[in-house]
Amino acid sequence: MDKRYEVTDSPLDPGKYIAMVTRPEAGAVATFTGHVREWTKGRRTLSLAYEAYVPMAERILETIAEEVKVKWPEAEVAVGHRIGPLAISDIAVVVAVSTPHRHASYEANRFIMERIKEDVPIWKKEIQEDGEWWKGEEVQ
Amino acid sequence: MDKRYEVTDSPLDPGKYIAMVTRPEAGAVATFTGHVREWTKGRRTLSLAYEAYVPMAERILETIAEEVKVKWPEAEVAVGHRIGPLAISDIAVVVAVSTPHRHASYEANRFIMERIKEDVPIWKKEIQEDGEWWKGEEVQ
Amino acid sequence: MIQVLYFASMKEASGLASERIKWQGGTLGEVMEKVTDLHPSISWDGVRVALNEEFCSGTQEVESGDIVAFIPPVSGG
Amino acid sequence: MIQVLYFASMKEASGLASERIKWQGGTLGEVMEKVTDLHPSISWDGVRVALNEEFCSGTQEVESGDIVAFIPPVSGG
Repeated sequence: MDKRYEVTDSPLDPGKYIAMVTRPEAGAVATFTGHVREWTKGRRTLSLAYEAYVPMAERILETIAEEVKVKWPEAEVAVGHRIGPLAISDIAVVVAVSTPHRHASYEANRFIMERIKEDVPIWKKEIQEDGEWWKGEEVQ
Repeated sequence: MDKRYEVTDSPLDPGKYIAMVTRPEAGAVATFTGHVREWTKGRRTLSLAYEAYVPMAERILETIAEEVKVKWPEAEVAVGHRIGPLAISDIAVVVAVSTPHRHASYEANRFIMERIKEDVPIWKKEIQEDGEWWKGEEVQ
Repeated sequence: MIQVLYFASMKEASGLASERIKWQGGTLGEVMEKVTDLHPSISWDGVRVALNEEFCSGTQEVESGDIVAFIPPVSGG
Repeated sequence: MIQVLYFASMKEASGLASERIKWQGGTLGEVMEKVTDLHPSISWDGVRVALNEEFCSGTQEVESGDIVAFIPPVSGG
């Protein structure tokens, strides 16, 4: 069976995560995919690499899904985050949320993305034309 | 080339629409899929059928994408709506929006879904245990 | 001649997906009157009208060759 | 013995992904002091600490066999 909260070095297929949350009660699935962006504030990214503390990251993703269940009891969640080297436009993260009606699916999805960026032990290294940085310690 | 604003009687593949809006400037893609829900307020749906005024529906989807461009100039949009008979959990609509950063992708996606429900000439017939109705004229 | 299109509940009420109607000129409102004569069981509740694939008001002039579509409340998405 | 894990910039600063450290007992804060002795170039700016895969405060007691992970500011998503 596929893992609902997964950190993987394989390419991410959004359809797989949508399928994991699809069920007869769910009329709505909001899916977010985060992609490697080439240009950020005039700086060109050549590629990225993500690193994770994998077991803790998967455990915290599951904790976030439990938080979602408290706020939106009818939501089902699946999250995948890729690690290792990524090229421009590759999918780094996919978050799929199903709910009976659509508004909650968007809201729960946004909540999950905020929480991932706060607490999930995953780190992004930007490989740019003039060097490499772990995000958060870029040269200003 | 795939159509960006499409009404089709073929099954919808979300990945196709995500791919159509993926580009180097886009770090975020919000995708909404609307699925056939089995239970609505205690009533059971057996299946659905959608009908459309296809050329006008595709034209209005394009108009909505132009509205999005006014509000979110950096957004790219792809929309597919399925017509004909659909089974429980089938995807009826897929809306994919890419933007440089994620907040705009969610917001533009919600806007498009609202606009589809207002103005796109597509009609849903619910086939339930006790009869068939075009949505909007259900027995109360 | 104009072409008139019916969808969803209106298609079922008229028994037709489309029909051609003889037309000497007049407004969309006058097309609706003509259609009511042809299909008295049609309900106009919430129905909008499109002329050549654009939503229009009833005062719009309709010419021979035009396509008039009646749009009952939509329920896509 | 405890196992200590380093990630991202801390892995580069220490030159290690993990190491085993002799441990007689004490708090997470004391683990951090020990690590500072071992790797003076490590920056603690914004670093959180996890004990056995849970975020913990520096007053938490650490026992032999525990896994301590240093979590620099995260940047997933």
